[in-house]
Amino acid sequence: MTEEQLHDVRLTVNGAAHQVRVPARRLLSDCLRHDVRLTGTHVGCEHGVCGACTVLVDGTPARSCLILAVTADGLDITTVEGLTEADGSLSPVQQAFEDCHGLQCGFCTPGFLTTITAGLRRKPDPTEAEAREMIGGNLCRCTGYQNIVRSVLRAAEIARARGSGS
Amino acid sequence: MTRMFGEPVTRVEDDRLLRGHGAYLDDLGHDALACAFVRSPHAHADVLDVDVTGALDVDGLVAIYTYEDLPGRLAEPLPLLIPHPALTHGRTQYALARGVVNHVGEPVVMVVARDRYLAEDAAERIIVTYRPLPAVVGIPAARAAEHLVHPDVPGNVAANLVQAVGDVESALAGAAHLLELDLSIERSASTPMEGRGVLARWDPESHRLRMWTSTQTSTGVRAAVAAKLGLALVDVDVITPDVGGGFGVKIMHPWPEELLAPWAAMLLGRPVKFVEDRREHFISSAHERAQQHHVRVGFDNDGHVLGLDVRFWHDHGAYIPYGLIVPIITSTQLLGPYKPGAYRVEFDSLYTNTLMVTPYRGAGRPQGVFVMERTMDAIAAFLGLDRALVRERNFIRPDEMPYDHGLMFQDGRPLIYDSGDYPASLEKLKKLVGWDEFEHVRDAARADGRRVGIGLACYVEGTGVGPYEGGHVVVETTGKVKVATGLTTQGQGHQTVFAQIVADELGVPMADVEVVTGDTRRFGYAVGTFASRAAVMSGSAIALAARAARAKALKVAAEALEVDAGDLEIVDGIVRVVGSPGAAISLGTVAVLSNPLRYAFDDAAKAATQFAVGDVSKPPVAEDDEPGVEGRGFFSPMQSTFASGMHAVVVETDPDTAEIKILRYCVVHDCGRLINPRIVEGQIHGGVAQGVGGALYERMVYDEAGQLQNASFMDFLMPYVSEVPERVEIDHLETPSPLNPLGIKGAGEAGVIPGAAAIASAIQDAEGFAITAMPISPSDLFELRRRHERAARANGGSHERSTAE
Amino acid sequence: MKPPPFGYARPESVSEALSTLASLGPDGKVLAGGQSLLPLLSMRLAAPHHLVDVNRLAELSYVTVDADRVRVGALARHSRVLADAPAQAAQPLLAQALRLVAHATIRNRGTTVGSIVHADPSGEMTAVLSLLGGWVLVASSSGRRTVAAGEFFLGPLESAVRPGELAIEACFPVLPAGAGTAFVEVARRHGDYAVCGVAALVEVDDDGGVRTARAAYLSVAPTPLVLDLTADVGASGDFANGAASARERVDPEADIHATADYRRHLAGVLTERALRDAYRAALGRR
Amino acid sequence: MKVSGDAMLHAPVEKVWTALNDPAVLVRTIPGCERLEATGPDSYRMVVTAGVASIRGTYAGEVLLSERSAPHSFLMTASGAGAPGTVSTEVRVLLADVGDGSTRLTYDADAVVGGVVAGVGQRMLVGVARRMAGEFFSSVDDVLTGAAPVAAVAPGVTPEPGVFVAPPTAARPFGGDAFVRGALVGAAIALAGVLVGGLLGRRRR
Repeated sequence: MTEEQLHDVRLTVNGAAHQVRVPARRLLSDCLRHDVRLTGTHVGCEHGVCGACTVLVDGTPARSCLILAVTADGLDITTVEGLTEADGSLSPVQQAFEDCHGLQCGFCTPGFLTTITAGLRRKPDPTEAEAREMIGGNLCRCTGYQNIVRSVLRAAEIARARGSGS
Repeated sequence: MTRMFGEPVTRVEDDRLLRGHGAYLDDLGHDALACAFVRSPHAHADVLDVDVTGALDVDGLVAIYTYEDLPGRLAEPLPLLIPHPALTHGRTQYALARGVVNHVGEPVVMVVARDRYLAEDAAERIIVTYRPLPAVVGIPAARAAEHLVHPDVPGNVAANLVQAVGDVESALAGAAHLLELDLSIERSASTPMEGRGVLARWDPESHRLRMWTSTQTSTGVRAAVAAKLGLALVDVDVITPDVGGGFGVKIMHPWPEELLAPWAAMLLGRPVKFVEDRREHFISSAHERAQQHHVRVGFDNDGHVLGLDVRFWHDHGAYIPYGLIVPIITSTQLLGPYKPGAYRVEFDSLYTNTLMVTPYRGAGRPQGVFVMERTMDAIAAFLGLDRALVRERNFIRPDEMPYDHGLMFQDGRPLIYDSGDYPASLEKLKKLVGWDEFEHVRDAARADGRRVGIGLACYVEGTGVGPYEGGHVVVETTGKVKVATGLTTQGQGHQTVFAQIVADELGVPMADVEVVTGDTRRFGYAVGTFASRAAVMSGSAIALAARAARAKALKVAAEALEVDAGDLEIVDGIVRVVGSPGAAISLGTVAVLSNPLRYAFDDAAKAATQFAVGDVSKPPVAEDDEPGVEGRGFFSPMQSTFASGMHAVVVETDPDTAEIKILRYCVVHDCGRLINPRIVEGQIHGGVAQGVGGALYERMVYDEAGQLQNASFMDFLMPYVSEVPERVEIDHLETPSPLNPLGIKGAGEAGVIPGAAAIASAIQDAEGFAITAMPISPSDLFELRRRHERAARANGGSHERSTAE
Repeated sequence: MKPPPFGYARPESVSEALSTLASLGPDGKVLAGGQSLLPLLSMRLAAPHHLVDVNRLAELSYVTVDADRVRVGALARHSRVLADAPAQAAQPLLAQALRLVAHATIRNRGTTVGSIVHADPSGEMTAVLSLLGGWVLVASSSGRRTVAAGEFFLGPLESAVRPGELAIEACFPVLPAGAGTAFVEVARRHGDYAVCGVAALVEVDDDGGVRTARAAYLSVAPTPLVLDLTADVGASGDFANGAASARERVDPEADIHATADYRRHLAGVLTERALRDAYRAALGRR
Repeated sequence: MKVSGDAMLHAPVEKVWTALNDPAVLVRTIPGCERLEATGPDSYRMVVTAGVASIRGTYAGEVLLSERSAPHSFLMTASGAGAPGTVSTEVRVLLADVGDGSTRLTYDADAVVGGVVAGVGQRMLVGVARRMAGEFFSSVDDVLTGAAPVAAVAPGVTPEPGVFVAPPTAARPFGGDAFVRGALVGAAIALAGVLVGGLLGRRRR
């Protein structure tokens, strides 16, 4: 079999420009993990059901296992590594997960963090039901979700507190 | 200094994981070659031919291996980890299929290539010719034994085991009432979010193998790899990286890939990695739960059980590498908090052409609890008694502890409950859920056309099984405390709870304690993380190790300060004389002093120079002493410690669509003293969710040919947030265990154990007919309704009454 | 689970896309949102010679409301359609159905036209197009053609789009005054393919009598099934009778999640619920 | 996987029998069938390209015949394998004269589908296989009613005896995607079984 044709792909990941040469079939999840070497994005099923690989594409949650890297050429990607505050401290969502014991093994967590980060931008003050809807497409095998729902609500609190500079 | 033990402190693991800086298996070894496997598409077939020619021109292909390539002990069947006298026909698989495949997904050919994409390209081009053989699927087919899974295993029976206390036949004969029940549970599986994976690096210069594997037992993998690849144990390091969940499936070892990847790495002189994908996990790892039971129970007019006879059949799949652990647990733990009178249990462990069975969180207990609790409900229904009352009447009383059942437990030791207060738990649960008032709730709901029901289930769980775990604590000259234990961690927060223990025992700030688990370079003697044993076993061992380190620190400090060690205390990492805070010395300095060779190269070393230590009449290191402030401890209890709990659940079933909704889920839980309530409750939340999954959503669906029809997250219905109870209401009871220095019991599995039993009880209460098989789907419930309506019509329209009323 | 190799083209305009598809013929496969195609690629169930990635065709990401129709371009993501207030006002069934399509994260990438072309008999939007009598505009290098919903779904996962063609837009008639819609389904888990689903369209006259009652069904037939229940429901609105008729007329298959009888039963239960909801909505729109 | 159904063919049962016995008809009408080859007295091999537009995939299928009672029934055992999965199936086919010069063909297939498609395709397989059958029988009926010419051997192709090759255009593009690739082979192989059986019946006459 002849060498596969490679494509130049330019990605902005967490604000930094990256250029990689990948075959057309390279999944964005693999590209981020193994080419860009940001392994915080995890792969749990590779058929779009579990949500562990969720990243923000131009600010919107998307399954990185259901996007080809070549399709993402020129797009702005945010992974879990890009969620922390400018000063390196945990973001409200990350802090809330620590406060509320919202993670156990931590494998599904990056997908929840990215999803909730975008969700709270659209709905900064969610009800408990809205918090559930927000994480409704992500699987977690450890926590039973109860503390993740609490984390969503807690994150909204923290964000409000930080916003008001208190 | 506040005591850490018992505090709901946040986890030290979290910051790293929340930043995406965890290091899971596939986050390592970017330079490694990738493996893919050609796996059997047939449940049972002879392998006639393997034609690899089509794969040879795949760019990036490095190697293709079949059984014929396997050398020495690698060509032997994989180990049978836990033999048992009753396991007369144990069979295990080969690392790569040898002439025959016994389940869909069994590995036949191994492909190594530059990356996983190319490895799959090559695997897809390899043509394996099979001659299909009749497949044995499901317990009835296995029992009928029309066909055999292994030609040399008559009746497909790997093992038959009987245990009995008292004369059950005469007890049943003498009982006022006798009931018979048939009860069954279907297959589910651990399905952690991260599958299995292994990375191996061979260093020919130092002749050492270093491997990372997503396992629940790095020491077990190490021993297996050394033995199978003919290496000295000291030349093999096995490191457990961050593990994305285990739930039992990763205690099984060695997996074929855990031997083949390091073998290939040694052959090829390049790092080799295998990362299991989701489909492989469904068809190539392990399942659990499938059992069918026939119960005969005799009882008196008050509902006291006088005799209990349980016959059951365990589907352990195509191979039985993990022995009889699961059915033995069912046969012993189904007794729960009850005194069964005379008891006899017999099981057959049966081969089928399906994926093998190894323990999944709960390990046989959910089945056993389902059997016992359904039986209790049946007795209550028969006598028209309250379900809680019947249970209460059969409880072992607190004053009967320790209670000896006269049976042998999974660890081969007597089944003796160490402590517990079941009546108190039941009282708490009834109060929490409002048991006595529920009748009105149910009637009110029925009045406006809604169907609600309540159910409960009790369990006792043997936790902290032996044989041992160990811990090592060393105080560095910086004053930092480094702790190691051999067992592994998969999200239970061990780094946190073990640090809590050490902080208290040693008298140092928790922030100064760092815990490492599952790294054979740091601690070589360990069993593994399963059976809710980590906190009990390693927690206790680490406490002992910390106490030893503390004693050593006090001894050195006493010499330095010229006081009696008994007058010293350690607070916030400072050793000081009680009452005279002036006379003090930091632990770091003590660490320097403990080593005659004071190469500490730091301030602690300077500080140490002001102290004179050592008796000039003795050698610098006395015969009975050793350098350093270190402690090693091993904990090896006589027996398991028995945690317990009770769940109550309220469900609503839709009269039209037969959808089942959980309205309330209440838990009373007793795992002895709590090290970290936040983490214990997290374990319960997760366990309950898995219990709900196992009761209402998850099942492995095989067709009659042995094809797994739902080998994806699209059709294997792991619950999302929308399927689990919105709130698990928890109350704790703490009856300390007398068996370990911390008074703790295991908590890891508890949450999942009574789920199916409690939910079945509640559905039966709502629907008014017996629920004897779990899991149950809306479609199943719809078909049950129709069957009972037909039966009711047949009985001249007399409406079938709830066996729960 | 990694995709097999394939050729790749990413046209910047519709005309470029059409000429690329024309040159590839049967070897070309359109990639839009990819939320159905990517899993099939990763499982190696689909192995196209060549993917034509239309994600750069911004000109097709529109959702526009004309006098008589809502036009959804090939690159309009489900979430975009769901959030479009004018479209929702013009044809409420769109949002009623889209809310049930998978989960929000999937809807962020998946396209409405793509899911229609995928022709999954469990896909909500296939039922919507069929119930409303919508149509799909299909283009190729040799011209454009319009395919009515009735002719569009040929079989499970089989639509009328031919090699070399690109579905340009889906058109949904706007909801007339005096008409109401509803979409109800039962899925094992929230966001799963429905075990059974029903979309209903009811038209009433000025005094609240039922003029027409129609329903479309998910997961009970190889293609979206549309039933005219007007006669069964009657002017008086006997929705229970409509449900009974639906139960008679569907012929579902069993699968691992549901028996055929349960699906048939659900078809009845959900028909009645959907018709009542649609009727209520229609009364409000007189 | 159980797939059963029937089809009305607009010709008398003997004519249907004969048509079904004509490999030139079969190779043309079996969806995706490219090549039909006798490999022994009771065994045949066929090559099916799952004719899904844009989806490659060629499958080797083998067929065994039993319980023939011409011109009314066969039992066929067929198997096939391709990248997405394997299929083995038993198909019983009955031909019945319904009087008005037409024939009702009833088929009853019990197929075991293995491989990836078995684990993820369950929702779709039966429907796709049915659709396949319909596709096939309408092609046969077209031939019977003269709506389509019986295929000549493809121009430029000179196969050895007992080998029948479809003209390049024969395998009609079969829309759809995905599971079809696996399911097609299931249905096609199953049906192939039926048909090759007919072929054998004729050569014995």
